[in-house]
Formats: sequence, structure tokens, C-alpha cells
Amino acid sequence: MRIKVIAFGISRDILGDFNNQIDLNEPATVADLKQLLLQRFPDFCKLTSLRFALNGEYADDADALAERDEIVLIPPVSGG
Amino acid sequence: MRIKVIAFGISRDILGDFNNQIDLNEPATVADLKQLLLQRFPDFCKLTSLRFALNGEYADDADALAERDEIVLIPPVSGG
Amino acid sequence: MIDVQLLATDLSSAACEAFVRSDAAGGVVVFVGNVRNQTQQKKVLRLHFEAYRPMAISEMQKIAYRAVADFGALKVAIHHREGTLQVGQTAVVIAVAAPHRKAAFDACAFAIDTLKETVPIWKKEYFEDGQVWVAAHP
Amino acid sequence: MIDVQLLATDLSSAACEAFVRSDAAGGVVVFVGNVRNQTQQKKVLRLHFEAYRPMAISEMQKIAYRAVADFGALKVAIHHREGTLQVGQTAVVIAVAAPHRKAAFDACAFAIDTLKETVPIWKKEYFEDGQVWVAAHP
Repeated sequence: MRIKVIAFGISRDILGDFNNQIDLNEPATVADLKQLLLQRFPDFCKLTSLRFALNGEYADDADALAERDEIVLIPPVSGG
Repeated sequence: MRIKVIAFGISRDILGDFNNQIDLNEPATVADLKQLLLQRFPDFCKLTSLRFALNGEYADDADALAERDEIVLIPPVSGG
Repeated sequence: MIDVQLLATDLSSAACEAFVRSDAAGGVVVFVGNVRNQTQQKKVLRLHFEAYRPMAISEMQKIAYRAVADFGALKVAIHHREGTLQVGQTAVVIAVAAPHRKAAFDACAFAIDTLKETVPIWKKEYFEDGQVWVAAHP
Repeated sequence: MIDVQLLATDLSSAACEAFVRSDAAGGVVVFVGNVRNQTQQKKVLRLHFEAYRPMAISEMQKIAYRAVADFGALKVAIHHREGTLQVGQTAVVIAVAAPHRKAAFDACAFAIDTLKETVPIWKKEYFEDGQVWVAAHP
């Protein structure tokens, strides 16, 4: 399964010129995606936190991923 | 000693057409004045509180009164 | 550092907020107290504030200085109305600026709480069937 | 009942306060967050907000509805900036109206505290010697 992740803030900097396409074995969860990202981009480990949004809502680690989901990396937010 | 008291809010209503002049034996304190007022105007006893200001500051019961002091009756305040 | 006024004309929350603004202030909290259309299920027609003016102003100044000294506020504005107010009109505005928001919230809440306890201003509420000095009786 | 906006233009605290006003609201609390001229003793030149727009708006709406449901607010306005801001400019305005002041204070503090935890907006601060995504690292 090929997943496209959207990145904001520092997570976009960490991904750099990576094309944001990630291949995962099915079935895959948010936790699987997170593990893969942390392996390939160890700078994510240095962040205070890394959450994921699935179709516009915060996702849990156990949530299943599907190819057409909108998956957004949410590094520590700092609005306000 | 003749004292003039200034009254606001409900304390003015309670004093009514009283001329606000009160005679006290010297030396007199805020507590003496309060006692006299409560006797002559029992409606003061029904208030939630009755404080006194002496020359623009809250007074204590033990504060001494002098003829030229500005003495103001402070019934429960309700600003804001 | 402080701007305290007792006014017979319409209050401006914008003026209070503008007074407290500064480049060092990250958080501004403004409290606006308006005349409600009812109190304890009774319809309010209007109200009237009367003040012991010099002491009302000096007590509000004390509150503003305590907001600075005790809570770390940078600037404080307190404007209070006197005279007759209709429903919806503004009775009081308190604006507090501080480097961070928690100090601004705490100082502003302190200021309005203390104002209602210590500042010699009295409110008379007018209803369809009478009038009452607020808080006078238990 | 709620007015949530993510704007690329100057925010107006007056507009937020006007939205929440009503004859039933005795207390209005407005929080205004401005860009400070320094952070941890370092001079800030400007900052830039970027947002995951649809989710930022939906998370701010959730906060506004919770201020109503959990805190008894009558009306809530939350306006947040995106794009580049200079020192002194306003990053966020939250206005809350409630029948009484305590609910308005509590709901407004809840709203800004929660916004800073959950709303997907990111701030980059620009200094004379570099730039940093705020809060990214411990």
C-alpha cells in the first residue's frame, strides 16, 4: 500500500525533498507508519511529540490506514 | 463634638431627611458613631454590612473621629 | 502604567485595550461588564450607578497598582461608568497586559473581584414594579 | 453562537467582542495574544504562522462548542491569524460572553489553553541570527 503523507512546520523540514510517498505492508496502522518514519528520518525522534491526523481528525496509534486517507504529520503545535 | 456624615446609596435613603449632623462625646471612635447610628436608625441593622470611610480611606472601628473629618457611610458596594 | 477613570459617558473597551498594549506584552485580557436584561428572573429596565467619586477613583487605582505589583501586569486600565445605564450598555471595562497570558487572566479576575468588594460605587436596579439597591440586604 | 475564523489579515478584537455581545450576557472576557518583541531574552524580528487549514478550523470550532457546552458560555468568537506577523501585531483573539463573569473567565482561559495544545497551527520565530519552529524540541 502506498501512502501519501502531508507535512507542516518542522516535519516538512525533516522530510526535506522526500516525495512524501511511503510504502507499507497491508494492513497498516498509524503505529506502523510512525515506526517507519522514525527509522527513516531519525530527526523525528528529537521532537517533543509527533501526532498524526487522519482525514482531519487526530488519529490513534491503532487506527488502520487506507490508500486514499489524508494523513498529516502533526509536530508540536504552537498557535496562539 | 458635632460630626457631619455623608451618605450614599441605601444609607442616604435610611437617613432620610435627617440633617446628617451627629453629636458625640469626645473622644469618639468609628465604633461609637456606628453604635449611635444603629440605635437611631435601626434599618442599618438590616444591611449586609456597614463600613465607614474617614477622609477617603476605609476606617477601622478603633479610629478616632475629629470634627473636620470627612466621614462617609459605606453600605454594601455594588459596582462592576 | 495605569489608567483609571470614572466616566458619565459611554465606555470604550478599545480605548482600554489600546492603553495597555505594548511590544513586551504577549497577553492582554479584557473584562467587559454589561447591563443584563434580567437579574434573578426579573426583567431589568435600567440601572443607576452612584459613586463616592474621590475614594472610588483612589480604590480603583489601588487595585490597578496591586495588579502590577502582585500579579506582574505591565499596564492596567480600569474604566467605570456612573449615572444611568440601559440594558446592554457597559458598566465597567478592565484591561490588563502582561508578558504571559496566565498573569493577565489572574490580574484581570483579581481586579474585577476586588472592585466589586471595595470600590464605593452603588448600583440601583429599576424593575417594572420597583427599584432596589443591589446587594444592600442579605 | 460561535464565530471561528483563520485569517490572513489583521484581527479585530472589536469584531469579536461585538459578535459575542447580547442583552443576556453580563460578562464578556476577551483574550488578545500579541507578538512579543522577545522570547527567552532573544529579540524577535517577526513570526510566521502556518496552518493545516481545515483541521485548524474544525479544532477551533470544537473548542468554541465546548466553551458553550462545558462552561455555560452564550457566545464565543475565536479568530486566529496565519501568515507573517510583526512585533505588536495580534496573533489570536478569543471573546467569550456568559451570564456571569466567572464562566466567561474560565471558558476564555480554557479556550486559549486548549488552542495551544490541539489546533494544528505552527509558529516560526525569526531572530537576528536565525529562525526556529516554536515548541518543536524539548
